[in-house]
Amino acid sequence: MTETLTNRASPDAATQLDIYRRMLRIERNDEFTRAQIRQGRITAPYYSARGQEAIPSSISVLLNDDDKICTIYRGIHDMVAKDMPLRPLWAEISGRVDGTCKGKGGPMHLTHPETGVMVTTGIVGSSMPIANGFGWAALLDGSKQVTVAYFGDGASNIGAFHEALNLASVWKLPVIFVCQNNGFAEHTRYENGTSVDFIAKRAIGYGMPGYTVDGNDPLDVYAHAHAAIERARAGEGPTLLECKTFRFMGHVFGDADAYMDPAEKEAAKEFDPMPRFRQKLIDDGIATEAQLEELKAKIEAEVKDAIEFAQSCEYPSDDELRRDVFAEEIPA
Amino acid sequence: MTETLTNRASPDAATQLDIYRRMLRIERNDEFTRAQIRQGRITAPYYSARGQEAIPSSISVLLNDDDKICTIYRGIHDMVAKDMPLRPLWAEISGRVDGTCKGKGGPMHLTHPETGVMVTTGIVGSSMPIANGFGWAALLDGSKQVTVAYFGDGASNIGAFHEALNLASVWKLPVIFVCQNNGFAEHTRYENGTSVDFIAKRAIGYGMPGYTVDGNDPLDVYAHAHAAIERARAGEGPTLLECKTFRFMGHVFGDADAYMDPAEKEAAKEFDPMPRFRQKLIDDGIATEAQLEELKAKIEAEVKDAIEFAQSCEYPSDDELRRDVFAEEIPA
Amino acid sequence: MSTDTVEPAATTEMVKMNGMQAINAALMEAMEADPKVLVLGEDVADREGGGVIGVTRGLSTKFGDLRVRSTPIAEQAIIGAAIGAAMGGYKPVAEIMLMNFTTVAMDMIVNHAAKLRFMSGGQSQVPLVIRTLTGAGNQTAGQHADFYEAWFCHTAGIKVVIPWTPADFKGLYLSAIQDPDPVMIIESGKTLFVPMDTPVNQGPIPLGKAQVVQEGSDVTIVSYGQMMFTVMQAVAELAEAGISAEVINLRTISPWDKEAVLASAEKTGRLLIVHEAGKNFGPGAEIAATVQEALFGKLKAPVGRLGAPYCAVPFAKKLEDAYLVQPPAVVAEAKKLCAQG
Amino acid sequence: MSTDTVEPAATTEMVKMNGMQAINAALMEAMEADPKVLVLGEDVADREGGGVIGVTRGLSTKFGDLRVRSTPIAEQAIIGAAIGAAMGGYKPVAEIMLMNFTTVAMDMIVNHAAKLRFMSGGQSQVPLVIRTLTGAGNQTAGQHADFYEAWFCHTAGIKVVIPWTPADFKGLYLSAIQDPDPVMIIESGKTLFVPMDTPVNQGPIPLGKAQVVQEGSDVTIVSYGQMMFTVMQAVAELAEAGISAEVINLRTISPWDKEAVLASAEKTGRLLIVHEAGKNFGPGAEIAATVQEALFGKLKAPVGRLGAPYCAVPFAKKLEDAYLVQPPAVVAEAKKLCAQG
Ligand SMILES: Cc1ncc(C[n+]2csc(CCOP(=O)(O)OP(=O)(O)O)c2C)c(N)n1
Ligand SMILES: Cc1ncc(C[n+]2csc(CCOP(=O)(O)OP(=O)(O)O)c2C)c(N)n1
Ligand SMILES: [Mg+2]
Ligand SMILES: [Mg+2]
Repeated sequence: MTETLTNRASPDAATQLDIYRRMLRIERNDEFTRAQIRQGRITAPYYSARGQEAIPSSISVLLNDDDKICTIYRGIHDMVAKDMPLRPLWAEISGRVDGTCKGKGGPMHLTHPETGVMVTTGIVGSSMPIANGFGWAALLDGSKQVTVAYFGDGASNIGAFHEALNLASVWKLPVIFVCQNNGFAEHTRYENGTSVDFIAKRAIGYGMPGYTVDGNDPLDVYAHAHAAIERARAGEGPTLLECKTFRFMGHVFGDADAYMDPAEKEAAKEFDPMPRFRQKLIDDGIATEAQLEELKAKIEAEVKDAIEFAQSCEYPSDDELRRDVFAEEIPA
Repeated sequence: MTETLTNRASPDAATQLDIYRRMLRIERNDEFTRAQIRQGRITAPYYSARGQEAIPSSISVLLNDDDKICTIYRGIHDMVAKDMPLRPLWAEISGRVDGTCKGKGGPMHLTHPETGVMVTTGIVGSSMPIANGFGWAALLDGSKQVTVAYFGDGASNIGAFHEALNLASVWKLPVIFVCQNNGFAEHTRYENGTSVDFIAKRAIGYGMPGYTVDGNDPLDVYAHAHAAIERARAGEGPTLLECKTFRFMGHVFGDADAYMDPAEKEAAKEFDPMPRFRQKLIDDGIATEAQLEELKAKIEAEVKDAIEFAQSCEYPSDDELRRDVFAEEIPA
Repeated sequence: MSTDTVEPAATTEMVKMNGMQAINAALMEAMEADPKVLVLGEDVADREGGGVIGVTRGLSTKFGDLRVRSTPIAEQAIIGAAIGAAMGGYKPVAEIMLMNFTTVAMDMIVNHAAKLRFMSGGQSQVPLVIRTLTGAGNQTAGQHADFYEAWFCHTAGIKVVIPWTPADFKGLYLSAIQDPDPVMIIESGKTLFVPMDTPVNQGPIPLGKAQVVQEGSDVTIVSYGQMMFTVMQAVAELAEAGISAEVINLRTISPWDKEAVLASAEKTGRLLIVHEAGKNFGPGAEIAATVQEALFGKLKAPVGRLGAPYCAVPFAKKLEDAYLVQPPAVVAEAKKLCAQG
Repeated sequence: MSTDTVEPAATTEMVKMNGMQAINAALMEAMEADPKVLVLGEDVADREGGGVIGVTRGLSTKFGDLRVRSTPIAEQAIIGAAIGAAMGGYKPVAEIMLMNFTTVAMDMIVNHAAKLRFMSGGQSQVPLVIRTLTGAGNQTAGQHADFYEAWFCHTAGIKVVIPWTPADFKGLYLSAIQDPDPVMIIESGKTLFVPMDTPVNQGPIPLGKAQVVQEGSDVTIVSYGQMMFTVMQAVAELAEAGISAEVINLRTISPWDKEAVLASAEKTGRLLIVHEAGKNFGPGAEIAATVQEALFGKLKAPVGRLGAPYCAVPFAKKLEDAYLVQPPAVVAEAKKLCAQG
């Protein structure tokens, strides 16, 4: 296997609860999104991250608002974990002018700089080279900011991954490369596209630490993210975290998973981080059932409010096609 | 360091002599090329491989005519080692219509399919993805052909390297990836562009064998190339060979090496494969001084003949701009 | 709907199929007839569902996993492998899932596939087909819907084909696969999904030849791909307004059928080019520039062009609709031209 | 040689310098004035000689290795880092050593740098300059000399600049670095090496504005980059033949100065566009298409275009000379136009 972490940080009770809050916010938001699409209330390509909630949640509790993330089409969970407000998010995926991108970007290109959501890309692998630039800017600023680049297992086979990790290592950039390894790249199983048993092993080729992490276990993700973020803030350079997980809803909304053995999905359910972590919090006395129900209700209210808000917003005017191409508006 | 080979094949006396013959043919050809450029007799960008002779020579003795190579701008040594005839080579770099590419390709794009010289690219990293295609064709043909992809140390940092090695491993292609690590990428020292101490370590990330080899020692190159070629012919897949060497003439003809400590070049001379291997052959009784002088004379005659031939050839007619764009000539 | 004046239909027996089915049929036929034909790309094999939308379904089952290979997500590796295999005697059909992803394979396409024959003085040939899909209309936004055919038309050594009907797909694929040079076939949005009457035994359709879909006398409209649907709608409206449009389905964008376009423009005296790609420095510019020169003094109106505005493809449906050339814009532009001369 | 009618020279004191020196001076000045300006690319720092031909020499010594960074050979990583730094508040000047190598960074340039402002609804800005060099004339053959400006002109969201004189370089660089949007500056062959009189204190030259280099009455010739040398030679010959050419140095290819070109073409009644890029689907097509429309019926001759033939750049000197547009071709085309109308 890959490297083993020696000094494991553990989240305290409050932090665990905060992790769970973020996970639940992701999970509830995802549920409502799929429902809205199913009901035809929003029309948008949607890449559910159901099953991957623990990863960005356990990382984001370690990040400040001005720490940055660069994510991908399957990235709304990363944004929600970073506490991006839901109103501009929903307005955006509803194609409204009050969306965070005025309805121009949509779900695959959401950004929200105030909470550090800098880039969402639809091109496999492209979150990583850009994350390096934020890392370089942090060095120039003399800040302690870190940048997290999220990407999938399939993305670890594309050129941009390689170029970005090599540069980050040579330049000792404060970037954490987080591979959310859900075992599939669209319809292709991990081993049919990837030549190494653990993606984290590729870190050896870049002279950086690489860890294979249980992405369904918030404590394991937290411990490794903690080490990586500390290292980055200390100016020691990047880390590659491979977080193993599963995507329960197929590649894209509407995907029937025909390429997947149904037994495999069944088996994965046992490791679904949502019920497991909930139970753990209760078992460890960190929260009561009632408290968690209350949290859920609060989150659902937030999501519903965001949906209603979005529906109350205007559509962008056609003039928007001439705006934001350049700083200066393109003449009609 | 990187992996160690257990079963080391050794070249017999005749093979060692053949390796030296190829090395000397490269070295003499290079000397004459630089002289011709210096004298203004040919005008062409020229990337001397002086110092790297042992690598392709020790590999090529293990290859058949129908085994293929894909090489780079610094690749004439690879072609000469593959026994590409010198007349069409010189006619090409002299811009004549009898050149192997009718004068259209020049030194950076020489090809000669009869001897397996399939692609010469001027784009760093691009020899590798194309080599895979020849490997795939060999599998489809059911032949035992192998393809060697040559590239530099700097090229191991570009995306194409990564994509090609991963695909070759997943597809178990009969391709040998040979990195001629001369310590520099243009003016950049190895360690300032590359994040790992040995490029061969990157093979770990592709689940393939990777060896760091003394590229100035024909026997070491031979042993590792032998293992890699056997493996490829047996259908077991690709190998990454990192052959450490030095380029004595700078990046491109005219390069003054200002970025290099002169002491470094001086020190490298001790490992110059040309005098060392010559002495070894004599010391081991494989050849006499006189025999080697005779070989040299024969090779020089061949080079001179090629130069004269080239100078006797016609320049291409302007119509050539309309030919070979497509199979069908472009109408005037 | 169509009076094909370029080549006779291969048969009169018709069947309803869509573009996806036509491509699948062409690949099946080509692979069966020629063992050198290969298919590669992300998810193309049946283990992966025969393509994300199923275009290559059944091929790997029929022809084996060595001839039909799913790949890692690595477009440089995909095109590189296709180039090598093509030079090694095969005829690979390589899929780049969406046209925006050609951006990561541009070196392989432009510096290698398109140039190797020339740079080698004819020693190498690269009989490669690159399939790719694109087109706005599904709210996939800025990085999944661009038409970049102009880039490849500007690149010497690669042919560029954009089919419209299922018959186009079948016939142009058959020709492209047997062409000795690289051909990029751009599958344009809904052309894959709209069922149309198609000759059962549709044979090869020659590359480089346009199809006169409908003859007319007032204005020539040249288009291709899914924009042909838009144009056909507009033309019906124009007919009601008493304007007779000659419609040309260009099929091959490079090398384009100058003869057919010039003949028609000279006849009608007016030309309008409609494409989904950006108007600015777009493919229509070359056609307009060529026609204004060849027919100087013979046109009744300047050559008109319609294409996408100068911005990325927007997400919001409302903006996407505004971004795309719609039938009323074609009607208005055609009327404007017809008001002149 | 030049009567600049667009902007007054910043000073009358002149100095002989070449393009490389002018770029170096611009970078020095910009980095001194604005601590946010950065430089990155292969071999750009002084440890590596300040660039393979020395354009960035002295910068890292003066401004430190954190602001001026040599990179691995990894163009996606170079442009990616530049994009991130630009979004992070900096103004990076990223070098892609030669234009053919932009092919490996197209995703970063096209899908990201050019689109992030739009896709983010204006939240992001990417004030990035991409420097790249190209041009035939040194027998670097098929993969080292292409002009692909047409690709980037067709891509919404990035400006494209091709300077001619050292003054152009200085002034256009100063503007590009302070521009809030991505700008690609293409350094064209010998424009880097030919010393020319240059105002000592050359200030910014606005992007998007052409320069009328010489007024004339018979024909307008629009060009840019090293082709301007070719055009100036041709124009001298034309003058001897009694033909008065108005010469426009376009400077910015996208967005190009329509006003200046239309005004001149309307005045002379004839327009010839000369560029080194391929003629087919090349940048001249857009200019020709626009002008034929705007000046329909007002031109004395069709808009002429000269560009490279449809093939890769050949190696042999003889073929390279035949490949490039030479002064006699410009003279002949201009005369042909002037014989009309
Ligand atoms: C360069 C590029 N090639 C292909 C695609 C099409 N595509 C979109 S998502 C995807 C699979 C990515 O898999 P992975 O990286 O594992 O991420 P996941 O979707 O599983 O989160 C592919 C091939 C793309 N977006 N970009
Ligand atoms: C994609 C690309 N980027 C940059 C260059 C410019 N370039 C030519 S050779 C070279 C250095 C390559 O170094 P290395 O791979 O070590 O090979 P070597 O020249 O030492 O044999 C560079 C940067 C190029 N040809 N292609
Ligand atoms: Mg995945
Ligand atoms: Mg090297």
